[in-house]
Amino acid sequence: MATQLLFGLVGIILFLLGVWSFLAHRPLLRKLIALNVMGAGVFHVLVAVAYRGLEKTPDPIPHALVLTGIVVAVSATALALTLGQRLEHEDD
Amino acid sequence: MIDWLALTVALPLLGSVLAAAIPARSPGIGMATGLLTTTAALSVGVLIAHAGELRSDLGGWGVPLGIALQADGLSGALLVMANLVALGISAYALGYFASGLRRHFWPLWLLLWSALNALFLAADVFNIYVTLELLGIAAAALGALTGGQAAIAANLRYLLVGLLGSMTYLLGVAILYTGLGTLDLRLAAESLTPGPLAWTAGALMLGGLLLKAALFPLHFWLPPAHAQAPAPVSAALSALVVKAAFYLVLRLWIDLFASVVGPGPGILLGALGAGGVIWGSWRAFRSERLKLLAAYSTVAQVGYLFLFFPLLAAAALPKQQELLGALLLLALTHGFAKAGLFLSAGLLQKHAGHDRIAELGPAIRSLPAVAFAMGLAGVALVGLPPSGAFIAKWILLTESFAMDRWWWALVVLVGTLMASAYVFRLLANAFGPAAHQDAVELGGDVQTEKIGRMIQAPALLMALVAVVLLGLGAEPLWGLLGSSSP
Amino acid sequence: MTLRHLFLLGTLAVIGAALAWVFWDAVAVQAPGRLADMALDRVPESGVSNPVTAVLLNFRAYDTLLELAVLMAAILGIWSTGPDVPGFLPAGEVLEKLTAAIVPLLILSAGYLLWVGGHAPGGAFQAGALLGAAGVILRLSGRPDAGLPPLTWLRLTIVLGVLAFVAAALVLMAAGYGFLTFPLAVAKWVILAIESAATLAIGATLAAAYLAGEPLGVRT
Amino acid sequence: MIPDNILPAAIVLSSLIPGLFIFLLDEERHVLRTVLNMAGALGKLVLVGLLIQGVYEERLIESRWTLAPGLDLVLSADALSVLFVTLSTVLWLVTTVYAVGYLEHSSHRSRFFGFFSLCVTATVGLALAGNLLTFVIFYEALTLSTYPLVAHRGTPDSAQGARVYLAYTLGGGVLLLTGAVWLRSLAGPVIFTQGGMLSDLAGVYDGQLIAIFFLLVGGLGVKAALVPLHGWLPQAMVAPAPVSALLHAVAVVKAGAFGIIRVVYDIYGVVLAESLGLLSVLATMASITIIYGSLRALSQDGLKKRLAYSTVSQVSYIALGASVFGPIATIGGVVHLVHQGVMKITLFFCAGNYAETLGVHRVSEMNGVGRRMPWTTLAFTVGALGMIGVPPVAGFVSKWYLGLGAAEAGSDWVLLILVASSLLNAAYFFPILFRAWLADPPASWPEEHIAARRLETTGALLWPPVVTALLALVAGLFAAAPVSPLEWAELIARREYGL
Repeated sequence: MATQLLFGLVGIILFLLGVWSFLAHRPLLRKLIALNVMGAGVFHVLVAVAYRGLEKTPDPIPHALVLTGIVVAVSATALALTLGQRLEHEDD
Repeated sequence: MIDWLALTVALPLLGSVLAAAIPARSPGIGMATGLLTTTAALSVGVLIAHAGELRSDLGGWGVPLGIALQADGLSGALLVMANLVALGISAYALGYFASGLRRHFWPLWLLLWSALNALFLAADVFNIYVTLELLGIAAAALGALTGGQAAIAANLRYLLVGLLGSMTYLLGVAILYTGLGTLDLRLAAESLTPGPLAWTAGALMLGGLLLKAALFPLHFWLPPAHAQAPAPVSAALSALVVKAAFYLVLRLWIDLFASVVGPGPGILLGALGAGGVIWGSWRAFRSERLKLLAAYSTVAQVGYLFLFFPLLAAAALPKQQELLGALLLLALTHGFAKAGLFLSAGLLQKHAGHDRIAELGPAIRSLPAVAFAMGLAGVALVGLPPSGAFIAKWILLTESFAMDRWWWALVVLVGTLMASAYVFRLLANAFGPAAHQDAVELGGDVQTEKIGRMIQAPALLMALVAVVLLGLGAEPLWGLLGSSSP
Repeated sequence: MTLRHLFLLGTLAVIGAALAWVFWDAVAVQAPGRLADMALDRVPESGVSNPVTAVLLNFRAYDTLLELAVLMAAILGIWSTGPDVPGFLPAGEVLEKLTAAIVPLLILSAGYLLWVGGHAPGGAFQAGALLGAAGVILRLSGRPDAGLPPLTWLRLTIVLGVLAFVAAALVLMAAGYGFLTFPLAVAKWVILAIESAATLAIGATLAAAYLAGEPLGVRT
Repeated sequence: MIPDNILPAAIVLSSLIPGLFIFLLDEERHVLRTVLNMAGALGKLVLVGLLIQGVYEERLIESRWTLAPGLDLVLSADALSVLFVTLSTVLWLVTTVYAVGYLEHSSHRSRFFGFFSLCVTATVGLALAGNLLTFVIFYEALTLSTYPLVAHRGTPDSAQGARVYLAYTLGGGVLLLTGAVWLRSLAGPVIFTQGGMLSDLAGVYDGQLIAIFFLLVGGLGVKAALVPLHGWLPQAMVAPAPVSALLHAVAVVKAGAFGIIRVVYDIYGVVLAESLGLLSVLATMASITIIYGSLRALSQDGLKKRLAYSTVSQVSYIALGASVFGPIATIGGVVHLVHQGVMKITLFFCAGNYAETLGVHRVSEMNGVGRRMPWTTLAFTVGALGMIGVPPVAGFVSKWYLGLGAAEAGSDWVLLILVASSLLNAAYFFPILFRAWLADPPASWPEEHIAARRLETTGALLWPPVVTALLALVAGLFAAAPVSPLEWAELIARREYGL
């Protein structure tokens, strides 16, 4: 229970840090990193939910969700980075 | 056994794979896939009309272990609309894109199509997240297709804001799963009880989706993204992508949250909708570019859809069905009309070489079918008879008077006048000096392109559907929703 | 720190407190336990023995299919923005040697992870990530194509995951099974085939994404 | 022959379908276009004949189509709708002939005749509307189909006129819509019923009913050009003459006036309207409009402008008839719907002829036109005398019944209004007649387009005003004949008052 809470609370803090950074900073790269931090936060929460104590096998479903979520986040990040780069390149 | 629900998702996926692998053949593959997918979607529509509801347990596991697809009258009607509009956009895109962009357009477009169908059929809250991302990524990539700096900037912003929305939504899903132990919508609805969990999950999930649905004041990303995209993509973004996000809000609202959160949130959504109607209409009226006008008009139209929420929450069951039918009719009408408007705008832009409203007169006059399509689409956007939007607004107005909530009616009426103002500011250009003078004026522009007849057909057809078919033939919609009203 | 920032911080702090409380409350219920037990119980019917792989490739295979589509959308989107950006200078001797040692190792590990995913932690995504990393290393060490095949073949590779998935599902549907239903007798092999295709697709996509554009082979 | 549940729909479709085909025609196919136009107009006339017979026999003639649960599009025929349908159909036929002649060489003819047909479709639809929803639908459709006609010329002037027209009519449409949905929320489906359908609500919702009445009349008053909602009408004069003829005589202003009759008699019922005190307010508004329109007409030099203000004034006779309690005034108001239409269309045709043939647009240019164009001027004279109320032209009959009705109801001040307005009518029409007949023609006309040969102008322009002038005479001379407008108006009044 305590482990779960610790992980979950860290996840929530990470998520909010991401939100803060997304809203407070203008540069697109920072926003993108902020989004990934938010994602990491959500994944923490999911991993925390999966934990069922050391004696029991963890819930495999949140684990699968996290894996899927990571790939999705990577994909979006890759596209965003490329778009951002096209912007910079055509600036100069 | 043929699983039509799954086919509407799988066929465009397969088409996209083929179009990506064989770029030279992508238009042919895309069009064939579009026809097959639309057939599958129509089959779903027909099956719903007979059976009322379809559900398919993918993998045969059943919920909560597996993922289900489901379609009822609401999602079925939107699915059919989305596929018909997408087919029209495809036919238009055949003639619209220069050869360099074709190979990029088709595979992404089919992925977008697949994501739309998947969203309308989704019954699993996590699956909705994955599908939203597919939709968002494909949409942003398509929106940036022209490669202009403004287009890239607008669509990068769109992508990032979309990610913010889906991350927020995903946290809501995580919380919901923590509390309920299921991801299936129907099972979640059975076990969700009023309380902090419902509030928090609802706020996060709906909040994230509202950002994607561009509800005022979360609409700021929409106008530049929709105005900068190539016309067929703008049409899809405004008519379908926003609609899909709205559908999810509605679905979650009806199935999950409306009964456990009290009347406050419904009123809040209605109030924000009202803000969207007024602000969107005003900005549309002030826009100097046609596509920006159309984009702001989407902000206003989304606002109208949200005006139904407080009434839905307060209405008793038979009235609720009537209102839901009207809401559906409004969404369908807007889908067809807005697609028609954007496709027309694209043709004018091609023909005139720009989309500055004040100087579009000669182009509009030399393309009467396009002018007509724009006129019809405008009639539907204002909500004048005989369009489907008129029927929908009539019901909305009547019910808001009947339920002593006339202030919602006031918003609709003011919005109607404002919409007339921006639509007819545009249409006034259709009247001007005799044809030969226009030819001189147009000929002076080197960017002018000849517009064939075939590419004008989709815009006109969609505008006609919005005004004639949905205006005069909408009654079966209520049957589809299982209404028992006489 | 402006007033706006302070306001934002305050709001986020309140939201955070609320979220923490709700999470605390919800965790105590242990609601997901039942579903976890059900999933673990039915792993033997899935054709694999690693529960996470069972969820990913069978129970919730539909999610995974769409996730592969997301990956495909991203790379197609990246390609639509224009040709790839120029690579790095060729590596020095030390890096070259290191690369020559590491890349085969990565590929080998990927193969291992792919195979082991059936019964222990591992699987297509981990394996694909290693392949992608191999591509990134190659690119960093001066191979402009990141070791990827020519564009025509690369196109086939990046769609391979979705193709295998959809094809398997449609073929089985034609044979009378439900969409994404893998009969137990063949489930193991179907899953392995899909995973292999997905590994290649993921690896190629990640490496190709690193090129930040369509590798048309034209250098300016 | 044609089943009674199809006939009303067929009447609406008889102009809609040709109209849609006309849109698709190439600009140069004018023979086919004229054939389509005439086929639609004549076909509609035949169908209306069948309708008249059916209503006379008191058969239930109704087409119904469900738009949404509880929302029906209903086209049905009663005595009042038949009157308006017949008027529109006959005048459409004449105007089509005139428009074909008038627009001989202008551009965008397919667009013009397409919207022209849609405009008549909308008019006939709202005439046959069996409930308020249907009425609102066709009322808005009328706005939409007339807007392109007003804007047709494409000049800055016409763009301005069209913009003003649209602003007024769409604004009016929103008022009407508000009243309609509010009423529906109180009373359920608002079906036009002889004697009214709101008596159940009286006494409970009086305040709301009064507010709704003013919303409805406000919305209808825009098209009926009730002061101060009349501002669009003089501006819309920039439209081509056949459009002005149609707007002023048949379609637009009549739609408003007809709607007011519907609201007073078939929604509220004249008894309820009287007891809520609505009639006297309406009568006051109508009277102010009558006097104001006439006063403004006096000072206009532009012929069409003068006719436009005359319309403002004359149409309100209809509202006045509806707002004086008693069957005789009702007869006067209803019959004026027809009489004003026939007379005013004559005047506009003539004004168009002067402009097309001689380039004469102003009253001050009209010296001696009677010698150059005697037939046109004769027709104009008949129309003008009718407007003033000189027997035996039809306008006299209307005013006679209005006056008699006012006397019967004890509203002596209405008599005063009638006398004053007739004097004013005379004051702005007689100078025109004097100039036309008695003054010497100038050496040359401002812009002579059509040389006088056997006829003073082309046949298509000449015959329509001559025919409508004859109709105005016949309607006055044979007012007592069995199928005259007056007889029909008496039938309507009998049924409304349940006599």
